[in-house]
Amino acid sequence: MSAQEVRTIFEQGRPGRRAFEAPAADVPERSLDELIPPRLRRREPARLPEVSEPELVRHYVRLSRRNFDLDSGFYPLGSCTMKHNPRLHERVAALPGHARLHPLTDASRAQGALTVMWNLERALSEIAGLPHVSLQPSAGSHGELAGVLLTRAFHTDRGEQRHKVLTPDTAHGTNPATVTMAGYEVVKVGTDERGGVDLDDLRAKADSDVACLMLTNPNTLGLFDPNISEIATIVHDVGGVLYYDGANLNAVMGISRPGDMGFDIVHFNLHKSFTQPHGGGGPGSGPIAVSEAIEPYLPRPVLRRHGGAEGNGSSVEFELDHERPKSIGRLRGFQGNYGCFVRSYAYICSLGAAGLRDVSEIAVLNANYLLARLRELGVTELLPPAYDRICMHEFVLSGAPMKQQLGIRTLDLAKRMLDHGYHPPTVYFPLLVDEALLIEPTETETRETLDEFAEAIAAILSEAREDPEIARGAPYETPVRRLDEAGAAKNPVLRQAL
Amino acid sequence: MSAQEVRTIFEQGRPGRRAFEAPAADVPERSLDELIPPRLRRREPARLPEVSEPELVRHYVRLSRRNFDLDSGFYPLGSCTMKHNPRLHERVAALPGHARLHPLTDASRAQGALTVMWNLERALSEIAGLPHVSLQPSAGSHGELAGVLLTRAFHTDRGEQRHKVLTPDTAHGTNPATVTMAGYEVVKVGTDERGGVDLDDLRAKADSDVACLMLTNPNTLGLFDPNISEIATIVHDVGGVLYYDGANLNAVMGISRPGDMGFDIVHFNLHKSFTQPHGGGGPGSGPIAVSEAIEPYLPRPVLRRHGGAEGNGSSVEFELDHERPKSIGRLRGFQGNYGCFVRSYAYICSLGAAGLRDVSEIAVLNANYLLARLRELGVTELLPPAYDRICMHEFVLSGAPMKQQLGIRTLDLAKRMLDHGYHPPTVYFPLLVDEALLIEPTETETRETLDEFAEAIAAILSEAREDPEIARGAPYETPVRRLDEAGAAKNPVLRQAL
Amino acid sequence: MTRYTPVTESDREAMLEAIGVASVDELFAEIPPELRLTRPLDLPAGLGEAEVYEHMRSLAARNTSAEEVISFLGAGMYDGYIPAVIDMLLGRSEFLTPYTPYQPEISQGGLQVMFEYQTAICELTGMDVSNASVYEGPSAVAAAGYLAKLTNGRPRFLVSRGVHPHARETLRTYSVGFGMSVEEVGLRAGVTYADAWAKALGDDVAAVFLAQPNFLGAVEDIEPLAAAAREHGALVVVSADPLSLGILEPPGSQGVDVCVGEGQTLGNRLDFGGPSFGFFAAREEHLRRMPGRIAGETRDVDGRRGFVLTLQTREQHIRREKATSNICTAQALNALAGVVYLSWLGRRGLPELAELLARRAAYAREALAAIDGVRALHEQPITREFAVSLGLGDVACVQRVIARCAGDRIEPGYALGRDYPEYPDGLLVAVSERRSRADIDHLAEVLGRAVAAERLASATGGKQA
Amino acid sequence: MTRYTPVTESDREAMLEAIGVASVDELFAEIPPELRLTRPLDLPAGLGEAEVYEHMRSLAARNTSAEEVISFLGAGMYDGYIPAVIDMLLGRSEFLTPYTPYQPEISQGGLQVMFEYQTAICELTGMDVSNASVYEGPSAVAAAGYLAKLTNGRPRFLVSRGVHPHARETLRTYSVGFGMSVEEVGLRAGVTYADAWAKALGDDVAAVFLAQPNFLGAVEDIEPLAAAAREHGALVVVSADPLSLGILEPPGSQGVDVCVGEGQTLGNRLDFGGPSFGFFAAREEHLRRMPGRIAGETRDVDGRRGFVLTLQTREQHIRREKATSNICTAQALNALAGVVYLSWLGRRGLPELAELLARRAAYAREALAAIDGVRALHEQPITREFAVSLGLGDVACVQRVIARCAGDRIEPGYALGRDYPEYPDGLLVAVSERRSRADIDHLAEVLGRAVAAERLASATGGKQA
Ligand SMILES: Cc1ncc(COP(=O)(O)O)c(C=O)c1O
Ligand SMILES: Cc1ncc(COP(=O)(O)O)c(C=O)c1O
Repeated sequence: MSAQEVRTIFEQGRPGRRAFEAPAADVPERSLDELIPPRLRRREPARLPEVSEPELVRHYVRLSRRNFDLDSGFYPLGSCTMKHNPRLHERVAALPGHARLHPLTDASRAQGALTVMWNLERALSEIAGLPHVSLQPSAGSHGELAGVLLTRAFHTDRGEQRHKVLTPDTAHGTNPATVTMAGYEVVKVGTDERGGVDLDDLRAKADSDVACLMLTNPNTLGLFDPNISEIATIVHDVGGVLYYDGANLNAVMGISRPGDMGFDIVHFNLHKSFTQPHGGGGPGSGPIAVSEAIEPYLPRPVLRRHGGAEGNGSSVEFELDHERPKSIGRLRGFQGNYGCFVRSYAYICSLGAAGLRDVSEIAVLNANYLLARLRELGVTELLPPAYDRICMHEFVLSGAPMKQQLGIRTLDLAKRMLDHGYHPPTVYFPLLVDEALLIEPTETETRETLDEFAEAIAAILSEAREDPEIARGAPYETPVRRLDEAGAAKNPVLRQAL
Repeated sequence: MSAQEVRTIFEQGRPGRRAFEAPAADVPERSLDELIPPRLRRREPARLPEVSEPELVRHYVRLSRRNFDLDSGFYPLGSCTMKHNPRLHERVAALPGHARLHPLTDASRAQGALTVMWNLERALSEIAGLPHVSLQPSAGSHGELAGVLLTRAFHTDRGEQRHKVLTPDTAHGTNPATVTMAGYEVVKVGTDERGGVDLDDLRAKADSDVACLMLTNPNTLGLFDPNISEIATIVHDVGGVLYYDGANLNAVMGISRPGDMGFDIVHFNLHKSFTQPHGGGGPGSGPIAVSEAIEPYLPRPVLRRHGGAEGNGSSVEFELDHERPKSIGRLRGFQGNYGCFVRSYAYICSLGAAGLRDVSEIAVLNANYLLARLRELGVTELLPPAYDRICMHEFVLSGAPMKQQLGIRTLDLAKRMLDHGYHPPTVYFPLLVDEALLIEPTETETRETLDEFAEAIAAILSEAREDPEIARGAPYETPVRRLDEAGAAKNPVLRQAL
Repeated sequence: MTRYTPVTESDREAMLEAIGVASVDELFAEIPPELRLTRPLDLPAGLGEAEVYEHMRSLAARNTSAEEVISFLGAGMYDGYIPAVIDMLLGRSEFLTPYTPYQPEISQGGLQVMFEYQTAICELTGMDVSNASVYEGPSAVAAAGYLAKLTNGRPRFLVSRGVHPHARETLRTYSVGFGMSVEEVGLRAGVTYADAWAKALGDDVAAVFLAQPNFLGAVEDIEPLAAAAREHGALVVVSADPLSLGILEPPGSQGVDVCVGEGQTLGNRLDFGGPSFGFFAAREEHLRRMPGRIAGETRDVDGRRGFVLTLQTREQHIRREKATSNICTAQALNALAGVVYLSWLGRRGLPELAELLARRAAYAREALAAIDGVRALHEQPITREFAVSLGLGDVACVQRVIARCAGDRIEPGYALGRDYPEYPDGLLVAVSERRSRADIDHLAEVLGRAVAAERLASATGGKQA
Repeated sequence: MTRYTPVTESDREAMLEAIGVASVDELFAEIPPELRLTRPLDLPAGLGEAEVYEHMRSLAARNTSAEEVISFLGAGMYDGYIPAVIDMLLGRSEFLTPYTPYQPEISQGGLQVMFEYQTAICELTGMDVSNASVYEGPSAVAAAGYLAKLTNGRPRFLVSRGVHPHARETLRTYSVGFGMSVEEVGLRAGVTYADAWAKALGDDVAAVFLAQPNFLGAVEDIEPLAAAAREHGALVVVSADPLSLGILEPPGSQGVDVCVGEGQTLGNRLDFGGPSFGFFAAREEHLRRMPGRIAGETRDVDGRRGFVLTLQTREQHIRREKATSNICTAQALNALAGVVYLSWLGRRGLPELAELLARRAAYAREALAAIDGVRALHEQPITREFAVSLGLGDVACVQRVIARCAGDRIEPGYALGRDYPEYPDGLLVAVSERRSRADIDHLAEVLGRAVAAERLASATGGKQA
């Protein structure tokens, strides 16, 4: 990666340079004052950069070269499902019929788009094992918010006022944050010695004030909770709703369905399991699937199919239905991140039923293989698995023994991986595990890559045994080295002074 | 740039992996033997790689990161006009109406494409100052071949047999190589003390056996030959044809026209003056413009416009005319590199007359400014300009004094520039100049870049004054360092052993 | 094995052996048998790449996009020209495929983009601080509401009806969660009715919400409205069209606390509604309650300049139930498009473009108002969009007019009556720099014909096309 | 100043001052005044990016591409599916914008691609060595002729009429230059007529040229034809369709000296005829007379593996008038597409694809031959393309049939009579993996109707459509 010192775009260019040339002013010239009174107008232009196209391109191409990415190397960032992004998806999403379609185009002139959405809804419904889908939420946490608001609407409609939402202590931060935003109180449920929900604790906390339990299964430890049916029963018995955080769906597609496990609401992360590229932190998409009981409250508009059988002659097979009196309402503008739907639908078309199942099988196979290799290389002596079970698509190691014996922290190990050309796994999450390292290889990686990665970790550990300072000072080969994050937070410089 | 050791694509993958999945066999199954007898069939499949899409993508993305490119930094490669490649051109060239148009589509269904070609022909004709254009040649040297064959056809048609073609000693290698391929003998003409054609030498060699003089103006020294009219007269007086190697057209667009200088045939390099991206060594495109006298011999087919005025109702305004009895014939398949035409035509549409002139003005301004900066920094004391005149769009320095005084060669200087993040200028060309360094900044570079480049050269020289070994051992920061080229030629390994 | 899963049969066997299990099924042993799906998913069989392309192409062909018709649809998303550099940059694996820059040493590209983006948004809005993006416009409005609730804990939101209907509805949806009531203040003469505004205000108002320009395209006089709200201690939230800010006084100089908006018009595709991005900028004092990622400048151990995600103690992964927002994945790639677009336009280009739009919009308003029976719905200054009233019965008539225009390959605009019963025959018309004067003249002609035909049809009670 | 030239007025002044001249005009002082253009070029004024896009889009819309019709046009270029990874990779600045890798230390990407490409071409053709690309197919044939002339200096070329007409004509064009005569040997039953071939051979033949499959789609029995030529000491040049080599015996095992061909079908767009690439592979003994760039593997001073351009003493920039070719800029980017495509297909995919094409072609030949009056022009084995005779008068009839089919959004193929007077009513039909059985059935139906209509029209002397 490029280690040249880089200027910002604001530090480049010269007054008068430009990449944009306005189209000719073809309408009659009129004084601007006549159109918009000076009082309402801007006095000084925004001090945007002044650069020509060559400068613009070179700046951002150079910047790009200071990023690590999935097409450059292994990216086993746990809980994020950094799987290969097929390039076909970018091609089809860019077709003008999709990309340049206005969201308010009348349904009669957008049947292709509505078909994409319908087919995607149906596929997600089948994968979740729940009958109804809303594609609207913009990401996982938006889906969570939708889910908790649906829960509220569900209870309210039944004349109930509940105040608590249960989340396990392994939950992702978005779960409790969502609960608060949706006006509920978070109640934490403990984890048992096998890494699942502590049933006793759950039973103790599940009461008629519980609106919902939010769960990931497999959970953020990468473990499938075999007690899920019982958990569902406990929650349902107190009238609660079961919410499935679908971030880990990549482990169970075509293998086990949240709906069959007893969940009432499921969110998908299209940017995880369904290959929407992560984009450096979005865009994502977080559709939800729900049971019949929840359906009346779905965000609006919902997609409707007319006339039963296909090819009934009408050109308007699909329509958006806004007349949804019990709906929680909109969560955002328009119909959701359609561009993501196109990609994920194309992915489902490519893989089909067998391919999706293959995805999950290989995701789990790869994770277990990597764990086995780490074991074989003695890595797990210093970084033991937090729970010693067959894992699902990811697994958690604890760096605590490493810290004690070698004097390097999980952070140091991660930073040293950078020098080996790897993106480190997720670190210090889940919080439950001391010095956690959450590793998710995904199904799109080869065995060779897993072997090399395991060997690299082993090499770092044996290097650290010799000289822990190397890891503590890492990285060395990156465009910049460890950055002063404390200073950045203390004296925040959040924009360029101009 | 990435310095990881890279494997070839053949060293990756595993038997059975694949990125391609064949469409379902929908026609009746039949034994292959019935279709093609085994005797004619391949016994062993070609040992192509076996990789999945993720492996394929990662391999080539990683490889790409081992390339320097124009969007990453300054690329003043003399004679190659490494100007910015507008991204708009890639977009319009990719429109299916252009990109997925079969070359044998009937003219009635390809009027858009023929319009692009017609408009480009007209623009090139106007820029060259010559009435007729053929877009067929695939690159500059292909245009040269066309030109020399046209010369031959011209003379032959007049019942003449000539045997010699004059080229100045500053000529690019493709000129003499072309002459030989076209069956002529190369006669070299000397260069005078100002860097132009040595008129005496020319007069001495110009006789009735001379078919043609090939010239670049400005020439490869970056100098405009002010004697061009006299040169033309000398050649025309002996019945010879004047050929203009348009590689340096970027200096004179809208300022001076080869046709007005007396040239009969001109080639363009669309990949130089007209922004067709260089692609790592192609594709290019080398249209030619010619005088009335040469027109009958143009490669076929030629583009014809029907019915005079536009909008005459007929849908077939443009057609390809194959009935050209005096044509030298085809130089290649189909109509030339249409994809390049689209880009260059878009470029001309963007710039218009004023913009094209601006291009040449700035190209010349940038070159002279860079030279002035090098002078100011004392660089020219060690690397004096080969000819001390106002230059055109490029200029030649001689590293001879540097070699003598600092003990580093032009090659060393060039290699050290790599560590500074620059693509070096063209080295050891033109041959005439000892330790030559041919620098062409182009018009798309900023003054800041030129300043920094000049300072980098100055810094390298002062470093070399301290310790010439540094430059001699350079580069250090590149993915690989100096390579054993002699060994590569002696024991050629030209393919992977499988 | 698929083309995306590089594990062959022999890989699989070797790997199972290394793991020490006999089959892949064993890996799923923890899943109780009754929860395992014993049949294949009911989905069509997988397809090769070429076949999927063809399928998706044929679906695209069933949409009528702005590539094929002359479209004046706006209402929140606009058919502006997206420079080709954006496609190129967004297509680069280095920007497209990484995730949130958790490892700053290998993510300087993305982090610096965020920093530049934040700078550009601050410049545009005149606010002190910006985050690195939120989902999109309407949910940004709701997020601003949450900030207000966290700030002063008051129970009411006051929203101008000039705010985008989707934003108003989204605010309501969220507000049910955080327990706020939402009241609307109507428009008069096309802009927020100041008297009603003043009346509705009170010391229990947590925040007020305005749009600039508002949904009818009218430029609001923000300053007095904001001042009134601030007098009551309410936060002032403005949802602004970023391109219009090229010509309008920035909210930062108008007493606004939080300026949010829809970023699509900054170099993002229409995409049938998303993904785009929302921007979220505020006064410094609100910084520690802002949602989402924020990049900050710092130095590395060698003293080199660098960028990091900062102030993370606001965020869900650190603060969990105490976080200022639940947002995690946002819209980094779309925000990249935004900052590249703004840099492409540049300091001079942005006002030029904004002025061009204002002139064309004014021209178009006059052209349409000249149609028999049609009149401007308001006379306020406009920047890129305006509303006319077609002089017809109801929204159904307007929708039939739109359908008639579609037959002539014109999308004339949006039927306002769908969201505003008070403007049953309103049509909201947007121009873009891609709509030339000739296009506008053509619109006037086609719309004129369609309105006349509809009037006739209504008069005769028939519905001839 | 334009959007591509970043020199402002004030830059210009400062720069002129640094140079020490008063105006830009002074920089052009060497150009005699009478040679200076005193008027602006007669070209339209420049346009903004959006306007150029719109212009180019509208021109594209006036072409009928294979995106819109079902096309069976081939005859040298084929509408195969191009995987999306190719677009992405070719769009990367790192591959798109550099020039020939003169500085290997910063060009390892491009050089390794060449090395991999050369390996793939050698594998495909069975030849010992390959260069890194030449312009395209027909000129590759001519370049092979030049190699033969340099090799043995003999005066005659012998060309099968099965060789692509463009290649035959290009060979003639070049041959006028290097002073060779070109003679053609006709076809019989669809393939090169062996007797005529034998008769035409002689010790003055520098090289013979065959195509595999030939222009009529027929698989040639190369071995005996090559053996006969080699007996006379002539070089054997075969122009092969690279995709067909997925199923056919490679020329390298058939006594061929040089194997060239058109690379478009390997992952390159149709692009109305170019750019694509030509491949050029040969036996080891011809290596030092090969044209064009060749990459070789070597080591750097630290012992690291690397690649360089090698054997440059063949080339124009070193050897000038003694060079083995004048080629300089070739088709690196298109060759990159080629090797990516071959890697995408892979060892198993290539034969699968080739077999699919062979099966579909066979099916299509039967389907068309079943049309009343239509018959196969030959019965030879085919790989992807075949010729039928429509049973009509002349090429004009065939062209009218094609026009009729176009009305039904079918491109049925190429009118052979344009190049082969001996097949006046021939139609050359190509399938690709994008043409399904249903498409082929549709072709048969539409073509059948068109032929019948044309027959009727000819019979009645009229020309009703
Ligand atoms: C377990 C889990 N839940 C929820 C989320 C939130 O998803 P999003 O980032 O799409 O909002 C994540 C994201 O990383 C996650 O890992
Ligand atoms: C002066 C000159 N002439 C001719 C050529 C040959 O052009 P091409 O590479 O397009 O064949 C070049 C290419 O570098 C050149 O610089």
